[in-house]
Amino acid sequence: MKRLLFAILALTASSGSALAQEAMEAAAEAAPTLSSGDTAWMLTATALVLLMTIPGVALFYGGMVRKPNVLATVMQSFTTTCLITIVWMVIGYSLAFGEGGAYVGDLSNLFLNTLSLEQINGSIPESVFIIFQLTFAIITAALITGAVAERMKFSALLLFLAAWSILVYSPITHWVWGGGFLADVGVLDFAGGTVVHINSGVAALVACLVLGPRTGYGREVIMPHNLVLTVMGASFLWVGWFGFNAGSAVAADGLAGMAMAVTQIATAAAALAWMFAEWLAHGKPSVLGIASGAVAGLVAITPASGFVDPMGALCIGAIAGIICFWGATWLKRKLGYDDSLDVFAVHGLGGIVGALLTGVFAVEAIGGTPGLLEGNPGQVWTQAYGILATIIYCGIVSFVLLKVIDLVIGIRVKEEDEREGLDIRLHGESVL
Amino acid sequence: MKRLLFAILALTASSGSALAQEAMEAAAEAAPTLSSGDTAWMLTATALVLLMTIPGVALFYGGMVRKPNVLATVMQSFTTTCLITIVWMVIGYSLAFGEGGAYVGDLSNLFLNTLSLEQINGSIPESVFIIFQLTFAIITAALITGAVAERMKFSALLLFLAAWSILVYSPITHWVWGGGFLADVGVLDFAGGTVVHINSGVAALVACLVLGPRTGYGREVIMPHNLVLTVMGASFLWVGWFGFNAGSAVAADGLAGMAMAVTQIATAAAALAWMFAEWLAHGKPSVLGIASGAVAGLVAITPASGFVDPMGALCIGAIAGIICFWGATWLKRKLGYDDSLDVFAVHGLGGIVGALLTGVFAVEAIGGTPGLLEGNPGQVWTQAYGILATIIYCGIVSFVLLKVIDLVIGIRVKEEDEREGLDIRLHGESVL
Amino acid sequence: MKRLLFAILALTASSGSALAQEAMEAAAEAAPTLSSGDTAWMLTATALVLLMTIPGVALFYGGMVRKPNVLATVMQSFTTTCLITIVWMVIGYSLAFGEGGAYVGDLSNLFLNTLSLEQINGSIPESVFIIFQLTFAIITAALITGAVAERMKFSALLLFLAAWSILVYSPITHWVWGGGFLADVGVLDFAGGTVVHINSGVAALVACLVLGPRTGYGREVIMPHNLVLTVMGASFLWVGWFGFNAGSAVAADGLAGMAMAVTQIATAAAALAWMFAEWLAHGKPSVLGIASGAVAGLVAITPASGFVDPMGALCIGAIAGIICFWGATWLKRKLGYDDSLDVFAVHGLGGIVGALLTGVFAVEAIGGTPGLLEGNPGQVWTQAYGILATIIYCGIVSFVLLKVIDLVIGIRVKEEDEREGLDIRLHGESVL
Amino acid sequence: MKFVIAIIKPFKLDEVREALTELGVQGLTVTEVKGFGRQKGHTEIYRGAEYEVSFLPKVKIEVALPDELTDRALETIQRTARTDKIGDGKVFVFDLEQVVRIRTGETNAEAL
Amino acid sequence: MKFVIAIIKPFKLDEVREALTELGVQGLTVTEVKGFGRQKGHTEIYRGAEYEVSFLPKVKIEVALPDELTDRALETIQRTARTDKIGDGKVFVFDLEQVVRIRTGETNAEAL
Amino acid sequence: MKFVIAIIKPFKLDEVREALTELGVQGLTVTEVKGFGRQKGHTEIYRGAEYEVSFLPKVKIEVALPDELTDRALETIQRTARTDKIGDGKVFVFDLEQVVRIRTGETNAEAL
Ligand SMILES: Nc1ncnc2c1ncn2[C@@H]1O[C@H](COP(=O)(O)OP(=O)(O)O)[C@@H](O)[C@H]1O
Ligand SMILES: Nc1ncnc2c1ncn2[C@@H]1O[C@H](COP(=O)(O)OP(=O)(O)O)[C@@H](O)[C@H]1O
Ligand SMILES: Nc1ncnc2c1ncn2[C@@H]1O[C@H](COP(=O)(O)OP(=O)(O)O)[C@@H](O)[C@H]1O
Repeated sequence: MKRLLFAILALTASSGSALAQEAMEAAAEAAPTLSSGDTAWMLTATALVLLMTIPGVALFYGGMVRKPNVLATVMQSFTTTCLITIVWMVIGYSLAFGEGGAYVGDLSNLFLNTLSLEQINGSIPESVFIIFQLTFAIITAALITGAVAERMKFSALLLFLAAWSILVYSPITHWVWGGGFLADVGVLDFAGGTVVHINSGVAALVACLVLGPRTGYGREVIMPHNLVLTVMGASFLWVGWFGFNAGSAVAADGLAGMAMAVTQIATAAAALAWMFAEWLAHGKPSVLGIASGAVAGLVAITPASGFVDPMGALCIGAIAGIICFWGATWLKRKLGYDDSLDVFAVHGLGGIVGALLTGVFAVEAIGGTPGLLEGNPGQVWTQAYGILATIIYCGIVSFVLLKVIDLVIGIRVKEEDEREGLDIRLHGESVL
Repeated sequence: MKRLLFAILALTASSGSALAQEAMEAAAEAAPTLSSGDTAWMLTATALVLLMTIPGVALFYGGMVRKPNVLATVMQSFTTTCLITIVWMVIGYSLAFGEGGAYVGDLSNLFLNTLSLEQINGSIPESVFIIFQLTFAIITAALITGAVAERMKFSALLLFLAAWSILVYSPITHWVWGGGFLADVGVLDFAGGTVVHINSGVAALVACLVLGPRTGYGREVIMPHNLVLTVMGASFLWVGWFGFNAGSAVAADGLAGMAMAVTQIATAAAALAWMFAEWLAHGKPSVLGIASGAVAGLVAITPASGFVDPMGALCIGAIAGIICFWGATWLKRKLGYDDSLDVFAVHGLGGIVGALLTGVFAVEAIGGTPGLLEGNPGQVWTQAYGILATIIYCGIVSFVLLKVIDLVIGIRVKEEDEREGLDIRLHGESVL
Repeated sequence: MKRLLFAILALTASSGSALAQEAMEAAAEAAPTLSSGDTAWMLTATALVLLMTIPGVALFYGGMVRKPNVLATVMQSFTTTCLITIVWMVIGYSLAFGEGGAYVGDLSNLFLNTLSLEQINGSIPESVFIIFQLTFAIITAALITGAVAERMKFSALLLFLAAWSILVYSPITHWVWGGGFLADVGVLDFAGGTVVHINSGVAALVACLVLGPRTGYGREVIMPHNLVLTVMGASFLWVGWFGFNAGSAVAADGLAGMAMAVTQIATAAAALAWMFAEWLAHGKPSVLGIASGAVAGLVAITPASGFVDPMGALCIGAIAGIICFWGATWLKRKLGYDDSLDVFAVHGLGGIVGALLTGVFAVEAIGGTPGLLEGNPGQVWTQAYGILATIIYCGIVSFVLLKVIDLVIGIRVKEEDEREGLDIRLHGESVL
Repeated sequence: MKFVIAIIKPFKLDEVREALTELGVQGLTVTEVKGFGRQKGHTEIYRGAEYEVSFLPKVKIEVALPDELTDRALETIQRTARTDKIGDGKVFVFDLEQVVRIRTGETNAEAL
Repeated sequence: MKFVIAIIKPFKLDEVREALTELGVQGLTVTEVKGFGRQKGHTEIYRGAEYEVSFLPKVKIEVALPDELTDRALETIQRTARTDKIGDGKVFVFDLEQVVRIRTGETNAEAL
Repeated sequence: MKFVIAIIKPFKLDEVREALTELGVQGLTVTEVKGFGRQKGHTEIYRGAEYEVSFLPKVKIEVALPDELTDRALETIQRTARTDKIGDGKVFVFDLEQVVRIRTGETNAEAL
């Protein structure tokens, strides 16, 4: 009877709808139902994140290599998309989001065998959630290929990425988003600063160290062959990233909107920061610079996107733009490794900067957690903890995997293949 | 009074919302209302399907021709988009979805003259449904251009595609989706395996046979000039296909989600299947191979996407990848026709495989119809019936149309035009 | 008590839902709430409009310049995207949509400092509205770069666009959409024919006049280097324009659907009109022609898209296609200015044609306002008034800005830079 | 030794190369060039601006030959590259003073 | 007969071609090349790595001439290709032993 | 004066150019070419159709030299371009009759 009264009251409330609305919402929370609006957005967001890898990363990277390697490079992103899809369906999703414990999910969803039409996750179909998350698994693996471009064996790369996705990506996703131990200690990672970017950046660094520099690196001219492709890739990354960050709200609501707003602002700030830094340092602003800066900004705002406000985004973007510029130019030269397309400088460094600054700029009114500037310095330490855990685990397992694969089938192409170009030697094709 | 009681009861039901929800839904069914969530998704899906043709098909095909024909090739897709839009608005939509009878719609909607702002189709505006369906009509016509690439007269192509869309595409759409006879016998075609792919594939085969092979075919080197474009095209096809298949649910719901999931899985499976088949057969995995395989998988899952589960999708993809590889390499050479860009092998064969396997793998819990594996072998025959009807009708009418146009204005360019390239000769332009 | 009765009555009404619906809607209007469906669409529309500039405009323009300027050209669009984002966040949005008066908004929203998570604009989050509008500010500025391509100093361009966005774009937006004087007199501009296209077209014309023609213009061969890029750009413009026009409904409803439908139809009509006009005039249909025509159609339907029906769209498209063709070929040659990529002919002329024809073809049943054909000739004069106001204000301020910048830092590169190409000289990069 | 430069139509390249190989020619070098000659070019029109494109795509073959092969090579090129349409191209013959094979340092006849 | 190779700045190509045509030259062949010379190249910087690009885009014109036309052709090229800035290019003259027109088999003078 | 044409492997270009510069060569011209020779090409397969691609990317260096520098230049090219693998390329030497520097009108020796 109480309910009846409540319902009638609701309908009679002064505004005639506000209370009813609330009543409905309360009820809805009790028994979650599908929202077609949220579902519409998440279907779209999934398409947008897929766009980030194909053609986004494929072109972003493809434009930066030398011409005889361009097909091999875009093929790496394309094949990774296919490969990780199967890995995710077979086991990856289960390990990441299956119940499990603090460190990894269980095997209850192998082959997505429990998926039904009616299954719901929050207010969207479980199927949409699975594929949305899949697109994250795809891009994380695809990003790594930039570090090993122009010299890694195709077969070894496929083996490595499949194993890495299962042994590194899925567990770390579980730590942060699957109810694992990093979630428990309160690490903030809205859309994957840790899971996606630090993770891929560290794996990339390890991979390029294990692989060694390209033949002629540092002595010969190794220049990007077509930066139009790279700008196109950066553009698709930017547009697609709306799905990445605003999609991580898993709803079409104010939080998604705010995530989109801060993404746009931080990206622009980072792009301009990199461009002006370069203009000052080298006398000319370059399109590779501003495109790289945009990606650095996108990376850095990723963990923060559901937690900060526009001013915070502006700061995060500007700082990330400058630090990643420094990483890709000064630091890399200093340390002497050959990370072909600067995956570590952009995604690794950018991810670390973003994760830390999330702890600094988090606004309670937005994401529910205050940051350093709102008097909660502890959050920075929590963030650092998440970063460290990821670096250590990812670094060690990536290293071991690569070494094992190298022993078994070898990870590097012959010098002759490098000289003639991977397109012809590995794939029997060329761009005329 | 019964209604009042019902309504109050609904609001007092234990969960406080479930019953109310049902009551609302029941009511909603009685008088359909617009869902902003469904509409949001269908607006997006329409944009995604348009993306499949421009720039998707344009680039997919443009990259595979020789350089002096690249502009002519992308122009064919672009012009087809414009042409079919006008054809659809003037008469195509009416013939496809107008009331009519078992074989073709009527002329009640010429020039969309009955369209109003408030008109609704299911839960979305009629206007959205019309344009969503238009994007299907566009891509079906655009796909055919791949078979006649590098040698068909532009004027003849336009004439043919306009006539074909009216005389072949619209009727067959009516058969399957407009309440025609194939719908009546229970042919399953969720997103267009029959209507779009078998249809375009058969027309393509007929067209390249009527047209004859390219000058020098089989003797001279005729190689793709820039597969980066092709990979880009395949990427837009893949991303856009989410709109194609998940959009065919015409709602943002669990069915759309499941359609997206199986699309992703089948595509990846087919791409890898083609790639590994080629790796075994020819010693090298190629980017053209994996991109072709992805498209083959997208084609094959199209009819099945609202009827099968992830495991079914995995199987359909893998099988389609291998069969289409066989079609594009072995079968084509054996039969000796010059289908320039393998429209028949990928869309025709892929569509047939997909339509048949829909009958095999259909899952009652998903699409309402069981397939062979759930004990309903009859569905396979029903599917075969739909395939045959399409092949016969499309084959005959396409042939007659081409022959008539050939008689009247000629369908093939001069040999000199082929030698110098269509870009310069037909369009007065060139890529420097 | 009346409300209770009303509510109960509503639930008992014959259809069981229609009245309830209305009751809810009435209530909803009283206290606006967020619609997840509308929000989903507007998040998507924002991504689509961003896609129009990067990579849309970047590629559309990049393909039309000579090869040694392609990176500089795409960089202009990319940098404009970043720059205007910051300008908009800092002050532009406030000037455009802040309360203010009849001519310009106020400074109450500097740095978006009042934005909160819960703030709503209509049925979508304020944050989404801000970024959606930002994408319009971006593309308007980016379009201008086409007129000054291949010869304007990068630093001067950035200065000009930032100042122009603040002093011209924001006020004019306020006039039309921010409750300013053009809104008051009833100027119809659904998605930006005046605000975006006439505005950018006039600024473009002024800029190319102030700048002077390219070295060698009219004597040397200055041909587009890669129209594949241009077709790609036109494709992204087209697809993205769905977000532009249908997004301007700021809801996922019948109006959005109708806007999408008329956009598709007008674009196709204009593209074919330009193509056939060229075919007649010069003997060959070109891909640059049809792509230009498509953009002309998109431009012309922009102001009309929420006000006209499909037949109106067909007429507007066809007329705009022919007039813009005439503008880009005959008029430009006649007047002798060097608008490198025909921004004025396509966006200026196309915008004027569209704005006027909106007054002719407006249908009361769609947008609430009848046009000339429905017996309201006054609307054409109102439209003309809006056009004139925009041309005069934009023309004068653009001219003054350019002259001032020229005095202070110079707006034109050295002849040597033009000869060697801007890519190398201004940005230290090149496409190999 | 002689050095022969032949300008031919692009689609004839494979045929000419094969014919020369049969003749005993072991190597040659190919460049994509643009030719201007009696064969007229074409007009390209971009938004109303007409450009007379006077150059046509051609292929340049360079081949060094021992004296005794020269005549036959000339004849072979002329025969295989010919389409009897204007624009078939030209063959130029030069005296070649010296040849070195980089890999081995062999010179002249042995180096060809 | 002489064979002249001229390396010039790309934007001068049309002017030079027209001047040679007026002189009576019926054909020539053009190649895009990269030149290294006194004119300095430029620096390209990609993410901090500086590359000295020492080559500049040039255009190579090859033209076979009857002896009597050679001097005037040289003079014409020099005059029209000249901008008085460093990097204007060079002209090289060779003795040409033999010419064949592929289409007709004509040789030497008639073949030009 | 002599005119030297060297066909070399593309990645050797910078090394050769530097070595020649040290020798005192002030300018040279470079073209991307495709070479056919003892070094075998490769096969490309597109959807089952195999194409024998007999041409490999090479770089052509053209350099005009005073007579006295020729031998040392030949030796330098041969030394620096050499990888001892098949396909290293060839060097051809021609007699050069005349040179003009376009910018100044200087001729022959001074024009180099
Ligand atoms: N005098 C010349 N010097 C150098 N190349 C020439 C000369 N004449 C013709 N060519 C080259 O030969 C090609 C064919 O010449 P053309 O006059 O068009 O036809 P044909 O060889 O049939 O007379 C030209 O495109 C040009 O590349
Ligand atoms: N010795 C040479 N051999 C071949 N080509 C040369 C030689 N010297 C110069 N060139 C070509 O001429 C072009 C112009 O030469 P450069 O020294 O830069 O200017 P200038 O001709 O004004 O002295 C170079 O880029 C190169 O292509
Ligand atoms: N007779 C020739 N005339 C012109 N170019 C030649 C000749 N022989 C070889 N070349 C060029 O030299 C390159 C290398 O020759 P190749 O026979 O492959 O190896 P190697 O020089 O080691 O004997 C070829 O790719 C071709 O460009």
